[in-house]
Amino acid sequence: MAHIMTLGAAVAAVLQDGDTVAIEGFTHLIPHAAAHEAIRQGRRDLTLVRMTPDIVYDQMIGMGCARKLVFSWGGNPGVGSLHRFRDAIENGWPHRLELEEHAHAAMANAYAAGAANLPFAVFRGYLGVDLPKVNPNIRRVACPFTGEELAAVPALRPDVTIIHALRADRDGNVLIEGILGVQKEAVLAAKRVLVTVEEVVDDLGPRSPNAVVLPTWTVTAIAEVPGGAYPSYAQGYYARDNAFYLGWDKIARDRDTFLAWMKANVLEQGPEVFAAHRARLAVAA
Amino acid sequence: MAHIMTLGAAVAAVLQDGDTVAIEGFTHLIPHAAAHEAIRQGRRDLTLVRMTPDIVYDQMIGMGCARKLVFSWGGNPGVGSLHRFRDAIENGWPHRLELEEHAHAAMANAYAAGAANLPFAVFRGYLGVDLPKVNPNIRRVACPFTGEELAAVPALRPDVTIIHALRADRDGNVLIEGILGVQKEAVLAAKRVLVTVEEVVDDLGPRSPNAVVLPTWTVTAIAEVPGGAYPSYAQGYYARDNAFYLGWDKIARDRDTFLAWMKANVLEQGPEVFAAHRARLAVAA
Amino acid sequence: MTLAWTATEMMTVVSARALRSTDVCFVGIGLPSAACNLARLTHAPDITLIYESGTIATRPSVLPLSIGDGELCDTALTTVSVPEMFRYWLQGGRITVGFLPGAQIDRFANLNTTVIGPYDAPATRLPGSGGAPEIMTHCGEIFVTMKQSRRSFVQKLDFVTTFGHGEGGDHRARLGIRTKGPTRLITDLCVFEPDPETKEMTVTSIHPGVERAEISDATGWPVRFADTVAETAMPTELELATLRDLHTRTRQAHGVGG
Amino acid sequence: MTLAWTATEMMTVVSARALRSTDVCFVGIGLPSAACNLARLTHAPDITLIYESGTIATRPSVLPLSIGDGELCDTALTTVSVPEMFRYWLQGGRITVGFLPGAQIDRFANLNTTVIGPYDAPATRLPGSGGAPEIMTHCGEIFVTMKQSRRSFVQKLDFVTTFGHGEGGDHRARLGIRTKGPTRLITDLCVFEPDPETKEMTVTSIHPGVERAEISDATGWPVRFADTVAETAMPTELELATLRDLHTRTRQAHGVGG
Repeated sequence: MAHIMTLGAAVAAVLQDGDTVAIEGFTHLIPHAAAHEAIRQGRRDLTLVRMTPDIVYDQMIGMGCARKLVFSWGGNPGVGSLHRFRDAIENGWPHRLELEEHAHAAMANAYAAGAANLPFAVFRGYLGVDLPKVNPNIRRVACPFTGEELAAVPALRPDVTIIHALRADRDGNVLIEGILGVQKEAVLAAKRVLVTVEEVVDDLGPRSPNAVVLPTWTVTAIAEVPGGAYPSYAQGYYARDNAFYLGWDKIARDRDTFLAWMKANVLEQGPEVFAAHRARLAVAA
Repeated sequence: MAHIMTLGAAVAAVLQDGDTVAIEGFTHLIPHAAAHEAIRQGRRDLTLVRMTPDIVYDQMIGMGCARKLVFSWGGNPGVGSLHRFRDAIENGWPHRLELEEHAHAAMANAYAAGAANLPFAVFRGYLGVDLPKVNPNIRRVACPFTGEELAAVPALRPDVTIIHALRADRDGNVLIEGILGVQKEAVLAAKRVLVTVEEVVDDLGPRSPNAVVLPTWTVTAIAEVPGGAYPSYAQGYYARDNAFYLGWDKIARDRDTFLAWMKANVLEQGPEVFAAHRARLAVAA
Repeated sequence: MTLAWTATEMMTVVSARALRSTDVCFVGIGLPSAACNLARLTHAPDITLIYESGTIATRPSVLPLSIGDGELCDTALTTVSVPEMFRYWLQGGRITVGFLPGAQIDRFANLNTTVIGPYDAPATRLPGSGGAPEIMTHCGEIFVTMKQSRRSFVQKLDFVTTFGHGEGGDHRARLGIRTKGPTRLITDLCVFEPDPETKEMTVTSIHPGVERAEISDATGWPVRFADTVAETAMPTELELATLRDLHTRTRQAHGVGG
Repeated sequence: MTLAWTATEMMTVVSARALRSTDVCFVGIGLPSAACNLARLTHAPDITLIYESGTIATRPSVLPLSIGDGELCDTALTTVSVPEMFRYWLQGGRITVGFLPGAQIDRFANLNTTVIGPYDAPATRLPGSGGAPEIMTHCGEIFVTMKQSRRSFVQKLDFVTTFGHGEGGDHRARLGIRTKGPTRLITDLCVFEPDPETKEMTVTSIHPGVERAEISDATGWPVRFADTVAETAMPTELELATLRDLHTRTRQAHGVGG
């Protein structure tokens, strides 16, 4: 059963140094507030798992939280480079970053395999490319009927998955709508789960019989953080702040500018700052 | 792009003698009207694929449409035996029926593998049981990372899949809500697809952004058949006729009673009879 | 006032009592469905009921005739596809308790629901596997419910549809199965539980008014009784009233028994 | 009136023209997104646009900045999960055309978006694979769009992120790939198509006002020209007006270019 608590208590409850953590959200519903809290709590030595490391991991990598990164596309979507990610790989700043690199199909299938309690995922892929030469976790498996060889990767089973969702009810059942990404799979693949939500409500309300709902017994902790996905967005609550994504390029390009921004906007702030972003970017529900 | 046509034309367009056909619907949305049309058109030598053969295949088997059955549970749900299915297997009436028998997990995974264009499905299953001794399509495959052995079955790729859905729009996009079964997978795994629907509408209307919709270019033919799932049901349109399921036991137990019932209610009728069942069992939407 | 109950009511009540409010239960149709909903309406209000049709955390007011009745979907937290149900929820290890019946059972609670007689020329063709083989391996534990008779409680199964404790002992572990398997066999006469070492199903509780000889007579293998055998507590007034009320509502809704 | 256009507009228009109303198109952000929506707003009104975020048959009125903007979901027929998108729709063989860019390309249209320099000590770390390797093998055919320069059109890739025609000839078939791979390489100067036999990317159409020497100078391998090379038709007034209108709407909506 999920426990509803403050963001600080929730992050402390689920995330320890050295954990393998998947912070997911595919463009939509990226849990920035939770990642900021992990940075404030000084988590170190994390293995960060995420299809699209994005600004959220650029910040965690730049602040020295990560020992290793498991990923499939490391860019600022629609903008260009992730400078902290690049600086870590190209120059080892703030320290060396170990990589396990995949393609999207592999990561998506690996989360699904984790959710399904399988040891590995099978898919058609990785033909003729160089990634298998640098990633020993890409192997091949033969179809026992046709003999055809297919790609195989280990299932992803994070210690912790952190996502942001639209709403939870007071029992701790969680609703996700809109672009779903791999959040459900990442949650069901994990040992412990933290969900930040736009609001905790008495009842999830009228919805499709097939709505994506995570039952309370699949979630460890829930924290209500209005605007907690900003500068990403929450369908029906607020829009993506595209200008921030563009502006991040300049902030993150320089180490000192980055550190100053993180100090002023993350280290010296709390999760309550996200509500103002939500208010500013609010959309009609 | 789906073509909207009469049920007779639609069945004639997609289904030929000798085809492998999956008629799916897990308790909900079983396309009885389409199966009756296939019986009327005298289809023979079919390989019938379905997790739960149910009344719909009891009728097709008893009428001599089937050469082979691929299935995982052959009973009258909540009632007992399927007598035509049993008579075919136990006594070869009306003729011998070849079996390929699975468990539900295998069939569900095999449809999903077919939809995903994989040659086989991997899952944890079939441990310590006798089915692999009588079904050569159950094999094992080793995880290339852990060495653990898992169950493998070939993907299901029917020539034809037939389902019943709630609504289609005039472009041929199809909406399914409620108990979803394996219909989406069965559709995406097939070469040709027939969907019968309760109604064709101008617009699918307000729905969840994540509603289960089959785009028109995944469907071959659509036929509007109000009540076409009877005695199964259509969520929001009409309820399951539980009394018919109970009554079927008596009808199907005896060959002559069965044949007389099929003559009066299928061979000498058309799809229009289903509308009256819908009216009788209508529920508040 | 007097309490009287049928053998089916007794089995249902005993099954319901074994369920906890924290359980996530994979429900089959018939007696298991009645037992799970009885538990929900009495001592286990927060129990989560899942039917293999994909309905999660459903709260039907009447019992379904099939595992996919509209009532299950209408009252569920959400409904997922059948492939998802088998992959993420059952195989994913999310279910704590499953119920299974059998046409035949042996002393290690292996089950046959496939054929009586040889597979290729059966005397009686039964429905087959359904979800049972994987329900038995993936749920935390399994309750088997069957009425006893020498025809169904047999020395050797005609076909092993579902693997319970296999040949006993550590057979499950040897196959790499980490769940408990059948922890209770609830019959119209008594309750069996697996011997901690041999895993042979052993009588641990006998229903009121039943003699040991009746149990032995209705079992096709030499029955073992535990060192201490309890008498099953009688159904309470509340249990019977709730169960009967549920069946009455069901009969009114369906025109059938449920 | 005079028509004038930018190199990017020319690339976008040429890409759009290659699309048919019956196509199911896997759209990337930037130029591909502009091209697909231009096609939809001109000659291919029924084209189906799919973004890897899971949005199927989407009809954005403005261009998205990311592949997962809310606008894509709001205007889609439906939105599926990312695992489903990669399994049932891309790998399922449901997509007729995909667009891909590259940081480096070779003469067989293999692409590098991973690293410049050695993998373990890159001079420049690029974003990596994303969906590209499987987009390239699963879509019916692929249009590659890149501006030409010797830095990006290279003799040998630093890293093969995405397999185009490999070493040419029947290399795709030898790996068991049944799709066509890159059928067009659309640049700011010209259009390349694979030679039917060797699969080397060969110039088949040159944009108005471009000289052959410019193409050769901007390419890191000896460029092959087809026996008959066409002149690319100029963008029409309608194409340019529609495209610019789309960009204006996008700029107004996002405060950015799109």
